[in-house]
Amino acid sequence: MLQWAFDTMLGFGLLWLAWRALNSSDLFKAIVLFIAFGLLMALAWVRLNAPDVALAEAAIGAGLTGALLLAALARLGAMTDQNVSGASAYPVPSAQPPAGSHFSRGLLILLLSASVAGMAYAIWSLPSYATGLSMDVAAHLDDSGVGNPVTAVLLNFRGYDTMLEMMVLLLAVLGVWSLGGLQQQPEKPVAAVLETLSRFLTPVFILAAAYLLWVGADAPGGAFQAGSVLGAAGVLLLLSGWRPRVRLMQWPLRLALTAGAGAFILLGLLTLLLEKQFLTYPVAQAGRMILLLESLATVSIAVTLAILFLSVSSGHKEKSGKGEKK
Amino acid sequence: MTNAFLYALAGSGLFVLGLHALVMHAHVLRKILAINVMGSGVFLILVALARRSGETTTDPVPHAMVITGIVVAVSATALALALMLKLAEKSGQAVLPDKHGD
Amino acid sequence: MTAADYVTACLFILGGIFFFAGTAGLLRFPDVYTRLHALTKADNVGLGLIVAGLALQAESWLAAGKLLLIWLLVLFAGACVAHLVARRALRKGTRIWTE
Amino acid sequence: MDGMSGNAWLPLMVVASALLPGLIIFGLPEEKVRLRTVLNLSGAFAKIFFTGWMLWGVYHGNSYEMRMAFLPGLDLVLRADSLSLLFIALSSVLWLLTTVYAIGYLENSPHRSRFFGFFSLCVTSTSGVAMSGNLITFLLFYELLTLVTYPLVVHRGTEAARRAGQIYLTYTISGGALLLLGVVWLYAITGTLEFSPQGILYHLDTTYHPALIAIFVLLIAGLGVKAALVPLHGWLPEAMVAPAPVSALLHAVAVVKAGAFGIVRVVYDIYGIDFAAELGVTGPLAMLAAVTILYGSLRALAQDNLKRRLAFSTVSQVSYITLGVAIVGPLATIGGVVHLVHQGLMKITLFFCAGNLAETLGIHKVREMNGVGRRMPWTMAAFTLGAFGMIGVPPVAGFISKWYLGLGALEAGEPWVIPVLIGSSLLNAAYFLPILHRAWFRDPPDSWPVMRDTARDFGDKETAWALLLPPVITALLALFAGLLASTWFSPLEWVQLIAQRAFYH
Repeated sequence: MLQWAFDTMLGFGLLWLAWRALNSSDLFKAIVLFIAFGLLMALAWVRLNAPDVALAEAAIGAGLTGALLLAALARLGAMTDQNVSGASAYPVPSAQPPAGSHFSRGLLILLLSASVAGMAYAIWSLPSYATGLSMDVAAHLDDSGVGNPVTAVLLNFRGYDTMLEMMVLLLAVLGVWSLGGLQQQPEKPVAAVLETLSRFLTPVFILAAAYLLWVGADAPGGAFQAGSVLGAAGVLLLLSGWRPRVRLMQWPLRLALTAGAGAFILLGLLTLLLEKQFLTYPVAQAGRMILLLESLATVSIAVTLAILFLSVSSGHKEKSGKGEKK
Repeated sequence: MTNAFLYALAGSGLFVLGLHALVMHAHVLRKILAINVMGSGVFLILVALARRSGETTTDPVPHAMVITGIVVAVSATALALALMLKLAEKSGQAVLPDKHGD
Repeated sequence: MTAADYVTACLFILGGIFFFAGTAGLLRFPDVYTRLHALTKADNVGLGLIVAGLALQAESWLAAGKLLLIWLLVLFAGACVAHLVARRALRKGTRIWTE
Repeated sequence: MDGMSGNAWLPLMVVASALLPGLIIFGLPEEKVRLRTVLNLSGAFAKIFFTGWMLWGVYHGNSYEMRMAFLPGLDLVLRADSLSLLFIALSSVLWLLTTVYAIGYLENSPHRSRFFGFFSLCVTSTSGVAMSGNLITFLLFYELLTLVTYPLVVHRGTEAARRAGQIYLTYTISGGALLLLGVVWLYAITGTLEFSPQGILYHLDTTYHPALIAIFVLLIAGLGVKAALVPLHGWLPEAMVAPAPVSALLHAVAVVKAGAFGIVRVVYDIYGIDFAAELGVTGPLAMLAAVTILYGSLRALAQDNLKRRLAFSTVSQVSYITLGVAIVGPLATIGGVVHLVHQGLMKITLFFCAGNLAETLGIHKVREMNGVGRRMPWTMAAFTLGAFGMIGVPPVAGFISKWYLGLGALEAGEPWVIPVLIGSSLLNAAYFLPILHRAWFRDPPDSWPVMRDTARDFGDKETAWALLLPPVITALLALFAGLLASTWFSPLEWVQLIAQRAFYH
């Protein structure tokens, strides 16, 4: 009974926060509400017995996405000549839906209600008990080289999905760079407290990431969670004014970005030669291969996320040129 | 049906809320938020349905899909934000034109 | 229920009161500085009590240590962030509520 | 990848022969013209080589199949059967010619690495569409095709190009969503999506029939967008703002063909022609195709812009394929499927020629074409052959298609098709003959509209050889496909093989 009450409250809380985030008149407020929404999502994952997802969501949905959105908002404010001083500096004139006849708006509401009803019906009509693929996964778990079924799916059974995911991350970086590239900014001094905080927290983050990566084999955790935590550490460092050395921004950076996808491809080709199957590991070596892949993937994910943040928050080359001359 | 049904229902609600905002708002940042909310709704439905295989043995495949989905969503968001900033830089505002001059 | 369970329940209720009071303060206090006060109370003491209650239920010393570590991290991060928020507010010229 | 025997590699090689050069070209700097040309041409020749190899093999009864686990119970399958080879052969020959043409057309213009990169990806996805062994593989490549043609449509980056691109995406993505819905629904009912000669549905209980009809509507609506069935054709005339090689690609090699080919697959290999007739879905499809044929021709009549007129002509001509498929009978099948090749050859000729006129003389409108036959005789000769083919003048290829369609309609007891064919041919004549009359029999103006355009100056030369050669070759191919239709290596002969396998299993 208590559980029902809690779940109902959480469900409504999610819907309410989403509604407020999407419709509040102030963009800053909208983003803050969206971050709160991410935190509640993490709670929902725990309730749904998905601790692996909860870990990823906590690091990304609540942390990284919020940092990205706020950084972009700050630059947007500077760019569109809006006053950036106050929290309510981003009133959106078109926060209210743009002009549209009552008829078309009514039609939209009708269609959307119909689709909610349709989805609810579809969900309701599904059998309340279905094993899905869990039996298949359980049956082959012993051969996978790891004990955590989610890790087994990610790195072994559906390895090539994960490989493609790594390529998507790489494409995102390429896309962001092709919109203006990454500029080299000088380190800038920030508050001593923030610096101390980041100095103290970064090792903790690294330790936590290594721990997540290691336990990922048998317990909730793994490359994506570890990469997200490490990426969050990178964002914190960047926020506290740290900038990587120019030397590191060339090929070491590119190597780190491509390590994950590259490792998948190379290992895939290797297994194609050895086992005649793409990304099918020999059972005896599976554990070691997965650990290797996960480590490189962690590095790639972390660097990708941090670089995405740096690119979104620091702007394009033309602008930086001006900044450096000052 | 168990509590998971509640979450699946909330997920479909989130999807539609996001879709509504995506259609109604002209500001790109809000559209990006809307797409993220839609994504969360889809993830919620997926994981809630994975819950059906019992208390102890949840289906790990949707979990794996959602984890990668979350990471891909954040990088897509970054790309969308970069596009938005480019748009703002070129046009002075981060708003999509209402009508595409017919 | 054992004695430890009762103690845990008491600690949870106490922690809950702190969280409730902190939330009420966050919503009702007049300016950013007083709100920070309310927030940090909930974070520090409320979470501390909850962690203490959970530690009593922990299976091993290691698990209890992890819980303690989480509390210390939150204490540290909370203090720093509260400081940063307050400093930014001061710099921006947000006036302190004096009524 | 199970069953990776020697035969399995060939379909993969055909796809890779376009994919690899494309990926490398993306990374090439703009000024590496020669390396890019070498990559493009070697990819095109490699593809023709592998296709020829498979043609030879399939003719002698071999089979080529590559299977890769995708989802439990659902594989990614690339398979070369006689139908897919027809499409592959068409696209690889036309790819080579279009590549030569594009190299000439885009000389010294910006963003060529981007252009040729996406160009190759476009051909990659077309090969995938052609060789898909089941509906899910087809769907993947079909959607990939949408995504990689968009950058080509907006290649010029002008306001008009962007608008056309937006319309193109709106249409194709919506169509893709419908197709996806249909495919998922179908999979939920049947549990398989494998293409097979009698279809995969004939054993289903009659209670499923309403659902199957609904799925058929969804699938045809999804495929009909690319196949430009009325009223889903709106993107095609807009997309003519793209450079001429892209138009050729859209109209003859890849996009429109992928839609028509998908309809062929759905009717024959998913529903099975007999089962589709039993469901009663072929009749309405034939009607829709007939309406499209007449509507496209009527709209073409009213266009002054040459490429726009050709675009509406495509709307009309592609539906001959659908019409042939929807009339139940081996002869109509032959007429429809062989038109896949014939229309491709004729329409690509016309678009190449239109591109030549625009590039060399700055001519975009029909009324500017007075006397152009004297200035550019070879181009206009090719154009004339293509136009005659479209009208159905024997012995050009178009005549063969129309002949078999008419015979097939009579055989199937659908005589109403004959007036449609005659009416359409009259309309074809009505919008092509005035162009020919202007080009050959009117006096040329004092000056060509070159000056107010970006067209290059070729002096007294007709045009660059890279621009002239492709249309002349395709026009001759269209002529020979009709003239030598009864020889063993003609498209018609191959299509008869396909029809035989579909009807007399």
